[in-house]
Amino acid sequence: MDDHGLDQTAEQPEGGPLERDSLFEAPPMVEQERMVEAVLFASSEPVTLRDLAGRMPHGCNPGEAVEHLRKRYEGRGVRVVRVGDAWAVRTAPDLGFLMQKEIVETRKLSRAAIETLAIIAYHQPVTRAEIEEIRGVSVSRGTIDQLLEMEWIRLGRRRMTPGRPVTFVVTPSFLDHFGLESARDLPGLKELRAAGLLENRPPPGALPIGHGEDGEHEIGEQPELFEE
Amino acid sequence: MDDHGLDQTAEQPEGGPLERDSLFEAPPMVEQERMVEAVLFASSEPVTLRDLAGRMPHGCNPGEAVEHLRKRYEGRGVRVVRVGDAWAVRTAPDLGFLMQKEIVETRKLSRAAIETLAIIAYHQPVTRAEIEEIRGVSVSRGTIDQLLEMEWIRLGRRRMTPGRPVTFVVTPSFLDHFGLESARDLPGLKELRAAGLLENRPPPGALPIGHGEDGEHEIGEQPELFEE
Amino acid sequence: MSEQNLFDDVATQSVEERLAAEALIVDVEGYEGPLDLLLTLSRTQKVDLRRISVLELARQYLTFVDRAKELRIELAADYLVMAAWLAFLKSRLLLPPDPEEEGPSGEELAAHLAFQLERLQAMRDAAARLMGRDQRGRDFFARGKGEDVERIRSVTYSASLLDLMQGYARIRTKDDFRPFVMDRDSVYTMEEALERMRSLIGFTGSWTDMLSYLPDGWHTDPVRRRSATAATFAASLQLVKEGKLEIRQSESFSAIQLRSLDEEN
Repeated sequence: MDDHGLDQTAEQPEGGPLERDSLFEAPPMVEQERMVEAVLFASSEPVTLRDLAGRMPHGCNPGEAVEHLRKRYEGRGVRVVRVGDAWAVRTAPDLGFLMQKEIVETRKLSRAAIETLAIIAYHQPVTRAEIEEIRGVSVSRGTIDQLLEMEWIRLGRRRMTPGRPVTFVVTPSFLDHFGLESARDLPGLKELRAAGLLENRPPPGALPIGHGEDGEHEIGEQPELFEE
Repeated sequence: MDDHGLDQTAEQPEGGPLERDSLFEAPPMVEQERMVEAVLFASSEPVTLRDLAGRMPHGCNPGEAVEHLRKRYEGRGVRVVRVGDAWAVRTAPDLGFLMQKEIVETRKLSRAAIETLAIIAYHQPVTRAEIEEIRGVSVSRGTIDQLLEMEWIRLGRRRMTPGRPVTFVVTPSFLDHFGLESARDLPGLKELRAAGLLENRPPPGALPIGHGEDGEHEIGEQPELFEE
Repeated sequence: MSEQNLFDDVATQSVEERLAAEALIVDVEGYEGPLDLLLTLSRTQKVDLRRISVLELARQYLTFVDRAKELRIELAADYLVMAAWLAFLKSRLLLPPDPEEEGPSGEELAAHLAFQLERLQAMRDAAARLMGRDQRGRDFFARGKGEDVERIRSVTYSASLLDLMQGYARIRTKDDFRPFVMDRDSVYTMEEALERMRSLIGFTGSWTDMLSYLPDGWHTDPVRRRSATAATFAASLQLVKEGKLEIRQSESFSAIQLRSLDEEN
């Protein structure tokens, strides 16, 4: 289709082999796809494009190769999925029934922990006081601890409000565990936002809800370590 | 065998282990192939045909499915290979060079190193004498060297006090490793306690934690993290 | 007075509702605080949470709390705080707005409560949807065995954020546990206070603020003031015990007053 041969190299036609006009020409896209396939299959954890680029020969375009690979595996027994800014191969969820042997019993999370996790995911970055305000009870010791330990949440930036409280956000392993490409893909996020349910509305006057009885709140009021 | 027209594809070919006519039709071969693909991928050991048959729905022919799958992967980045009398997915040998991700042995950082690192993170820029004062024990040369070598800490500005001692600060790769956006996001003592991270409560009669009128302040007076 | 009201409330409830309330009370341990309970109560209204009657909800809650009291079920303090607040809200909603009154209107407060309930419900639904998703290790799986083709052996050291924070907490806690050395400069002992009080109370015929007994120079610095106040208070109690002094306080946090209890009086 392309008669004067020199159509841009950058726009690689699918799988089209490269005309080698340089010693260090990147390998053809089919070859790049094979490489990505090998690396993603070999790793049980998601691999970033950056990491892929670091391993592949100079000049490769891992992003494009991943995209080809993803298409190739559509509808197959394993799939190429995106996790944050990384990629991984995972079995198709409808085949879970075959995997009785592989199932890992995870520690059962308490209702409080599940709700706290959901609040962090939907409201992130969110402070402890805000979680308490939403749930109407103080966050018990150990709940946050447990989520941190599972590496489903981590510390975000401190909130620039008095007391500069720490915030929590969810991690890539959280995304991986729940098969989410990004936190934007949380189910129902848009609807919740549109309904104003993710807003942090200050109560008119003082409401008794969400104010843990004892010292838990100091967080909000206490001058912080890195206060100037 | 089945005359009422349910034209299900899977005519059991020769060698089909299960000749007994069953109530349930076996899934179509493409579907069986998907199943084998998922199981071989997820299993930590090579899987025998017998094991496959045990996992797959009644009437399946894993031998044939494996054969299809093997053909499908010919020339790809991974291959379906026979290991003894079992099957597994393996990286194509010509792509082994991509797999030279150094197999790293991970060891837990020593307690002394963790404590030293924590002090640097919380109090930076901090001199060695200050670290010793906070820990209450002297800091071995090896500990600092190790942290420097790991590139989790680096030298900061010299302190403008007699002897102009060097100071230590944490590095961006430290932040990266611990999933922090800045060292300021580390929680303070009260927050640590609220999160249940303080293992022991103070014995009766001791000062309440976090009211240390001493130590805390010096942090506030320090100029910038990551100076210059 | 409110009892009458309460009876009305109870009377207007259907048998079914009362049974439901009874069940709630028995089960009170199962609630995660007042907001959780309110959310459960709101379900009996069978309407969209945005159109819920907060007034009705307040009534239900107050009935619940009263019934729990009747049944001598201990309710945690925050349930009672919520009851007091809802009683206040109820009165605001029932009475015509007083132009003199400051602060948010009953409707604003009610709207915010409705918002909180809706948001909590939304988060619960979201949590359920999240947990209902396909999960790694249960529904879909990663590669069973990572491949190690070539081992270039090297050692790295790892530590998690938890290790780091716990390490820091350990040091700082240890710090707080150091043998406690009294800073004598800022401590006023009870013995000193007692001595001073004994010489002064003779002159106190009428009620006098306890704080006026603090020694000179101990009023301004908060640390010294705290110590002197505590010591003087303890000394006062001692003198009351000895029958030399009377002590009174009209309400919480108001001034503590002393009067000498002389033989003549």
